[in-house]
Amino acid sequence: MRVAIVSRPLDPAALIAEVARSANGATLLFIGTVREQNDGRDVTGIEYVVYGPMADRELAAIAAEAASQFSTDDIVVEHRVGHLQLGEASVAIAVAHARRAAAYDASRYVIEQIKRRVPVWKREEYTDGTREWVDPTAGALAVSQP
Amino acid sequence: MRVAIVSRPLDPAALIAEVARSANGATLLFIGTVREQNDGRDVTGIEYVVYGPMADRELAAIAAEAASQFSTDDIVVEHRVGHLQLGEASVAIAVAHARRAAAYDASRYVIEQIKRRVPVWKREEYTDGTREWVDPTAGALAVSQP
Amino acid sequence: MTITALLFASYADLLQRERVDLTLPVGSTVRDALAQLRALPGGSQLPPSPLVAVNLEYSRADAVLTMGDELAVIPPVAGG
Amino acid sequence: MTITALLFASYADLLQRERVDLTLPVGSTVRDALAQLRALPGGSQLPPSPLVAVNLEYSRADAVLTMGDELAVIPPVAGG
Repeated sequence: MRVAIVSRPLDPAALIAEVARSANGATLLFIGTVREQNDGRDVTGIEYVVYGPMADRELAAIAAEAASQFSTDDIVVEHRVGHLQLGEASVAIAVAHARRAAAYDASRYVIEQIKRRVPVWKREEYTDGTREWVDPTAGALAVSQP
Repeated sequence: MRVAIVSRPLDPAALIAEVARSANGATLLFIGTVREQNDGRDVTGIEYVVYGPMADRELAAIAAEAASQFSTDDIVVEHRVGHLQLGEASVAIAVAHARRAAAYDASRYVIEQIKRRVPVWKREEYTDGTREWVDPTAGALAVSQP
Repeated sequence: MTITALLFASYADLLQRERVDLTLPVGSTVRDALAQLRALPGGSQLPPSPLVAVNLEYSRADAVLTMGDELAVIPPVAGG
Repeated sequence: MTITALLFASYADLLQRERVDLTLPVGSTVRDALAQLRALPGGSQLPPSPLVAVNLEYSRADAVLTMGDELAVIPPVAGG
């Protein structure tokens, strides 16, 4: 089990290798990448900022929860911060498990909890030169209104 | 969208690159690997055999179903056949999607359908020198008996 | 008419072959072809209703075969 | 007593700073500290009940602060 906040490009193949053990039958790698569109606006890049010490702590807690709930220690999570271009990976989660169902569930748990709890923020940059902090709760409210 | 039955080692990083598009926010890679234990017996390797033309056809059908149900063409599946050592990858499924929920669902759909429909068989080799064809339905029956 | 039966994995082991050409009356079904396979050495150990495919598609036992068809007798699959 | 308040992302933009040292009476709560932040230039635009963490742990508004605490005011997170 290992988690890290990093400011270099993520290396998915290295994460896969890190969770590989011959007791495992299934490996799942999730990669979150910068999309060219969000809420209908054209994105050119994203700046990620982080509350580092707390993000480390929350990431570690999330990985420990997943390890305990889904019975595997083979979990590695890296979240990248700083300036990312279109298509670059912001988060990578590698999980390996004896069984595939648990691998999927553990991977999903980790990303959903990251989205909810880890103090990372992103400022999107748009083709028109403007930039804006992303507020997922504002989006959720907007969607729930008629 | 691409599927293939191959007899060389799988290259997960290449599959990830193949589904990458900047419209996608989530990439999911599933890797099935040879486990050291199955039903309590120590496995040393697995021989995969395939009904090639039909496996190609079923794999393509499964990928097309997933593409249609989950609205993404960014699906690549490779299944390896021949002799595999412990820890080697037998199947790799890369799916990318604008949204992570659909990426997880599509990935899961593909592996579950592969397990159900693709005419591939495996003969496990055990530490005691014996080898045996794996029959998942026999296992299921055994489990369902008291 | 002649059709080709393909055997895989444990079924190929039972009959000690991976391919058998079968000669059947016109109008024969998958079930008829399976009965011929069962009459071969080792064939009696095939299960009562194995999974089959005709020309690469999963098929029912009452499907009618045509000259030149490829009938695959499919053990429980174990891919992935 | 003195505590340190940290501001991030849009909240740092509102107050034009990422860190403020606050002087508070002993026994003050997170809510009291937030009231002081709201009195600063730009602070009135902070939401009524922002998420907060004290010493790296999510915390409630009625939590009592201690000398030297690090209070982080946390905008809606958007990682992943």
